[in-house]
Amino acid sequence: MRRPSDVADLRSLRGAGEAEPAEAPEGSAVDGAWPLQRVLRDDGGADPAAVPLPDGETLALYRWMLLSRQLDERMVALQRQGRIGFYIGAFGEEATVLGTAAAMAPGDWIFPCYREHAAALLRGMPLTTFVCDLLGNAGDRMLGHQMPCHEAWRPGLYASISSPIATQIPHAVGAAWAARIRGEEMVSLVYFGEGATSANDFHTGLNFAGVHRVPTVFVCRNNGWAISVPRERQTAAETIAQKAVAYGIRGERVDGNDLLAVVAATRRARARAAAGEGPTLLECVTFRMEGHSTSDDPKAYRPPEVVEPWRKKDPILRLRSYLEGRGLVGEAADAALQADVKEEIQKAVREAEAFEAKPPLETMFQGVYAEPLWQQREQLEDVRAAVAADPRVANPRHQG
Amino acid sequence: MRRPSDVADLRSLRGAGEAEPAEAPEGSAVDGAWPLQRVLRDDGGADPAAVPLPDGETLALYRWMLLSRQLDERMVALQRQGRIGFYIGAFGEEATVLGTAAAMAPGDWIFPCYREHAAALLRGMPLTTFVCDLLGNAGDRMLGHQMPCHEAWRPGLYASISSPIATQIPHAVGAAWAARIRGEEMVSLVYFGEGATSANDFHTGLNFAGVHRVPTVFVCRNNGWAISVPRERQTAAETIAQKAVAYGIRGERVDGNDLLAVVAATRRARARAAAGEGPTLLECVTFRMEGHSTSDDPKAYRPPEVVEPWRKKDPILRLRSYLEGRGLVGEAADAALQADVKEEIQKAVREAEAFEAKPPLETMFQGVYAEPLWQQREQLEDVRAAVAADPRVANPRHQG
Amino acid sequence: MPTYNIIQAVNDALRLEMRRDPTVVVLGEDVGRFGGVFRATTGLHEEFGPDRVIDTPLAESGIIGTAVGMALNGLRPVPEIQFADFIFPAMDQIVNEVAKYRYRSGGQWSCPLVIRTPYGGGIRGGHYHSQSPEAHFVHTPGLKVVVPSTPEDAKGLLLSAIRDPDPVLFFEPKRVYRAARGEVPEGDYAIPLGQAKVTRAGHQVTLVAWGAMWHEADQAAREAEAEGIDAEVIDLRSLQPLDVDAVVHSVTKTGRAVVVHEAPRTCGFGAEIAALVQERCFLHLEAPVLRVTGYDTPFPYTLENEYLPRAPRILKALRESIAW
Amino acid sequence: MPTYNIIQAVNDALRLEMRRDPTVVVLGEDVGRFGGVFRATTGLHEEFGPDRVIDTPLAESGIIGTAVGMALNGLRPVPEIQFADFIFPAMDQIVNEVAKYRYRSGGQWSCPLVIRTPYGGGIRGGHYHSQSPEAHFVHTPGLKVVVPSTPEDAKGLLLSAIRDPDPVLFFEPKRVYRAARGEVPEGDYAIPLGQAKVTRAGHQVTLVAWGAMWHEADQAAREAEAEGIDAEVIDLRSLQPLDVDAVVHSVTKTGRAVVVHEAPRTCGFGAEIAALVQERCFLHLEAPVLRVTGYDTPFPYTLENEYLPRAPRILKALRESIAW
Ligand SMILES: Cc1ncc(C[n+]2csc(CCOP(=O)(O)OP(=O)(O)O)c2C)c(N)n1
Ligand SMILES: Cc1ncc(C[n+]2csc(CCOP(=O)(O)OP(=O)(O)O)c2C)c(N)n1
Ligand SMILES: [Mg+2]
Ligand SMILES: [Mg+2]
Repeated sequence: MRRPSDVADLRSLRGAGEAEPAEAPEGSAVDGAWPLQRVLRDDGGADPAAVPLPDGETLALYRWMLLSRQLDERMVALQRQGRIGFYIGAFGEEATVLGTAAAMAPGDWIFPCYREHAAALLRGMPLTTFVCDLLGNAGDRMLGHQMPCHEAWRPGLYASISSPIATQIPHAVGAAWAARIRGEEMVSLVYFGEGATSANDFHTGLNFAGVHRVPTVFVCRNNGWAISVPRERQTAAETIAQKAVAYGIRGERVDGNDLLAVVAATRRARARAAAGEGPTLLECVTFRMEGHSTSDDPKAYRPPEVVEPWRKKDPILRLRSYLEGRGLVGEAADAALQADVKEEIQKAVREAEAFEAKPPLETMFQGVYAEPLWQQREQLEDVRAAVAADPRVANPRHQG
Repeated sequence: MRRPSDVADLRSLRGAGEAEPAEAPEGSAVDGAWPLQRVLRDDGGADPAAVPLPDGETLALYRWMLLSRQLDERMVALQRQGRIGFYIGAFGEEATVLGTAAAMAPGDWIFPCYREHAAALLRGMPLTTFVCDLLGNAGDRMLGHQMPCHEAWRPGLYASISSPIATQIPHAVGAAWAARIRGEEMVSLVYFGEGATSANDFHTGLNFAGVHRVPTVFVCRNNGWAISVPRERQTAAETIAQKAVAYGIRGERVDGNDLLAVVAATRRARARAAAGEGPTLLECVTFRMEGHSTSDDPKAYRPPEVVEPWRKKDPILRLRSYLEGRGLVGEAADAALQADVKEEIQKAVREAEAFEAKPPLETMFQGVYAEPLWQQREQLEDVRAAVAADPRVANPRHQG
Repeated sequence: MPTYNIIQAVNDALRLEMRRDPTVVVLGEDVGRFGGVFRATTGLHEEFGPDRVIDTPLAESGIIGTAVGMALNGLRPVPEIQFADFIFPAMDQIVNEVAKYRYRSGGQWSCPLVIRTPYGGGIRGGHYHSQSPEAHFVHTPGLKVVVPSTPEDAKGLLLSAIRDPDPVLFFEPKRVYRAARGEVPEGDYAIPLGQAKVTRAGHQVTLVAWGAMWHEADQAAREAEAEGIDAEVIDLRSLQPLDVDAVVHSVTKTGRAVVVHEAPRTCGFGAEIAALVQERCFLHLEAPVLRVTGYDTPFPYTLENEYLPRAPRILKALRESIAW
Repeated sequence: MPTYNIIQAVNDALRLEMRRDPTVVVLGEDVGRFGGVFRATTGLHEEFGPDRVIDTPLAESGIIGTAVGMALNGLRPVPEIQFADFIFPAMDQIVNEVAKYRYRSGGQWSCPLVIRTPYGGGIRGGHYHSQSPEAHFVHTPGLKVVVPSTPEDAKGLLLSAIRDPDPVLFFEPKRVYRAARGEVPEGDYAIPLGQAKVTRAGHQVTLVAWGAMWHEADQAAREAEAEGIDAEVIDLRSLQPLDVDAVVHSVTKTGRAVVVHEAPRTCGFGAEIAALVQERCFLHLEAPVLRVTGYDTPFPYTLENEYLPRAPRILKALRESIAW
């Protein structure tokens, strides 16, 4: 006995409602239920009513996207030159990362995955400090403890990155929950990939948030790949957004290469969360344009053809044509911006490489506990003695 | 741009289609999407076209349900008398347990939770052996290794029970997957409660099964409670069935106190799985009529009122009125069945209590590995010597 | 002074600290309206409400994972794991997140929380309601591990644990949850983490134990005395920080040591004690450090008395050590 | 005989056993079409197809949990955990299910599977691509734990592990994955689990190591020889079953022992070795058993050379042991 109201009832679990897709998205049985929300048309135009940002802010975010792209390119180059040990970037996902981060309030916490370096910079992490983290040198805010690209920046409420997939999701829930318990208005933002939706912590994080209506915006960067595993082998669900149904929360699907759509959808999700209407699972549909990281060679598992169609959807190109259409950037202005960004990055690399290559020996034992226990104290003496006795302890290639 | 086909598209993910509910179920926004399937009407009647079982089999299952109920009552009594250490029963969930188990093929594996003892007996585990397990005595097939109610019965393809919630779910997926890889037709059946749907292994089990279309029937005994936690605090999803959407698999919702509806729904799910159409999440809506186990006192957290409405929905009463309506049981026949079952249980208890109270000392080290390592061999000598030196090692209350 | 059992002492400590510090919250399965399956959080939900005494869904990884976020953002969560056997679904959050958060962020954040969990055998719990997993956590730098044996210690150590800047695993000996009764000071007092207690002075052999097994060690020492064996008994109370000086001081005096624990012998914390003692007291040892432990099997149901390292087996080891 | 590195030896063993035994299947993240992030399963997907070489979703608990079901139903799964650091989400399946399945079912079922995982530091992997969690599993009765150090052992031990009736954790030393090269017999051969290898005979001090650190121990022993210190080096190869006789036999002869491991010192497997040696060789010991290990911190990134117990620190310990 199906009642006419059923669809309407179900809609409350889905991202129907506001932004109707600007065009019919790729055929999918559930596009109607979880439409791919877009603002930027392919011709670079946009319905003014749907544009969430004044030109000034859009231009500023455009520069951030350029910085993100150039930074990724430069750091990959440094890694190839052996100047940094590892790098993982956001090639093609700039609109998803910056659009979501920019749509939150300054007091909102961000729980990154590992491709959201641009969000850390947006939150005020100095570029030089970021590069120091990549070098793990004496200027590294993490004291050389972690691998490159595992930055944390508390002043910007940008949490600490760990490699294990999805573990940050319940953290984001707990932090927002704590704020509510303490009577503060804070909505947490957490990033993860579509591969992470298979992990335990995705399940518990969203379930806890659903039951307790915790104000968190769950951003899934669906970039199609988990290292070598395509989305289809990650889940049989046609969309990530529909996974929200399992938790009785709202799921939405947005074009992750459309900065304006990402900003608009994130703002709505944040507003609902702040209003006590509960969390949102926001699927940003994008694509991983390069290898998983500098350790990866995608040629081994995916043909170039699958990447091609996405090149014309490049989020930077799409935003640029919008800005050009509005007469906000042209050849010259763009070149100037690019040069400016390039200089900023070069300067940061210069400054960062000026620090001592290694933090002092005692940092190895710093922060295991608030105060070192006897084990750390004795072991610091042990390693000091060992280094003194044999320089090879610190430098395997030392001769003599 | 919502297309008319959307609802139809989504239906493929839901249990719409076959059995329409015999009456409008409790108001729920998603009943239309995941209708509560029923066959037995409240007046005890049923649409002949929807009845899945010939009278003989129905009568046989009725007896199994009586046995399950009396066994639970008797074992709880033994526990109160201190004759067994612990017990956990299926009060009110008999139709769910027996209907699902009976609907599977003899070669199908069953992965129990901890309330499905009746399924083990249905699969040929001798009642005396079951009671020996409760006693943990020399007749215990588990060698006294596990707590009561953690039986395993390989001859009936009834897997081993562990206490950790939901861990059996991926096991069921792996077993059915292995059968397919080896070219055998086998559909696995796995039981868990609605509380288990919050656990990690529910998520990974269903996701793996969805991606690889593994032939498994996932039976959620939604009995409304996880010890003291009601369903509403377990998940914000209105139904358990809708969690199937997250895995791109089929979800169905059936009246778990309606034996005929449970059998019908399970058979359809099994048939789809065997036909390569993938797994089904089957939510059996029932109620935990008693405490969680003999260790629990529900008065501390739920008022009797919440239990009351379910008394008239007792699965045994409902099946009895159906059988009475068909003239298959009456006062006398029922009394005879009850007496017969009672005698069977008394006999089993007598036989079981005749075994030695403890398995021999060496069983403590048996089965840690296929062959004991030196640790187990030395430690067996150690405990033998200890027992010889001081009887209190085996019996704390020993005097002298 | 009131006489409490360990459950009451834990409950008292939680109530006291929640009154004193509004940032303390309790979360876990059945801890709220029900007050916990062992009733350790009884009355807290009524007094502090659902915001601070939270019934969670059934997922240990979610309990610890959300507690981490709460700790990062200014709360002092005291999550409960219903049985220590069920801590493993949260192992990744504990080992890779809780333990490393301060270190990996270069000290920008810390993750102060106390994971309370009943552990150990002797209640006919079989494999899954009897385990003693403390060694896993002692082997994880960044975590502290506390195991009280008496009501007074339970309250004083729990208060210290909640106020500690580092994450603490707080293992409660459920075998003596009700059996261990004693006078407990009213109001606020803290027993510092990392101070072992010499519960019995002796000069012939040092007996090291913690939690439920301390009671067995104490019993064995009394029986040994009747045989003229003079054992010194040390209740470690905290395994990390470990009061190694107390152990070394005692063994330096006695020249003999026996360590007792319920967990399987191989790679248990007794191995660490033995390793440390032979490193630091080598010239004083008159006998090898002996271990009286659970055996290398899953925890058995019917034969749990035979499995547990109770007084009779400890007494036997004391004799062997002396006779060595 | 071909010269292989450890990755090639592992790949060779997997291919050989999959050809011999149709019930052997491989599953894990990126192990199929891609051949694994370290390429250890290269070519298997092409040869044996997607049914036997399975790319799974991103969930270690699901990888092990489904492997358990496969093992129960007649397959020999060889799941891969991409890095040992990521084994913790599967900890509950491993500790509470895999390890206990045979015991808890009274031997009705067993759960033979081999969990392959690259472990250890020295590749600039920081906290989460460097850990050595072997002690957790040695402390779990029901599991076997194998750690090869050379290509020849890697192949022979992996073949034994797959054929073993019990579940095995197979830790592969990724630091020497490619660096350790050597001749590997072609075709089928098995190295029994539980037999340590004396890789260098000596009479003054026994040096016990496994996996990547065996190479450092060997190096230290060579350097020690130049100083006139004659060390006997034992590569344990398997931690459970442990060849305790080989260790005891050696220490009974030398009277001195140094044990080396990467994992943090406290409660590491070195503690168990020290405890066993002092229990069994007490009267023969001329110095305490010394431990040269990773320090009690998360695995650091920049200072990993200082953190790892490499040859210079081992050499220092050998001198201390001799001088004791
Ligand atoms: C628990 C865990 N398992 C495995 C890995 C190895 N790993 C690192 S990234 C990755 C794929 C993640 O894919 P996705 O979540 O889609 O994020 P993306 O890299 O595409 O942004 C894997 C398997 C890990 N880091 N943690
Ligand atoms: C991992 C784990 N956590 C906690 C427990 C304690 N526990 C035993 S049963 C139970 C509730 C289970 O509820 P549900 O899944 O609905 O099954 P039901 O008992 O209602 O049949 C809990 C929390 C456990 N056994 N395992
Ligand atoms: Mg991805
Ligand atoms: Mg339930």
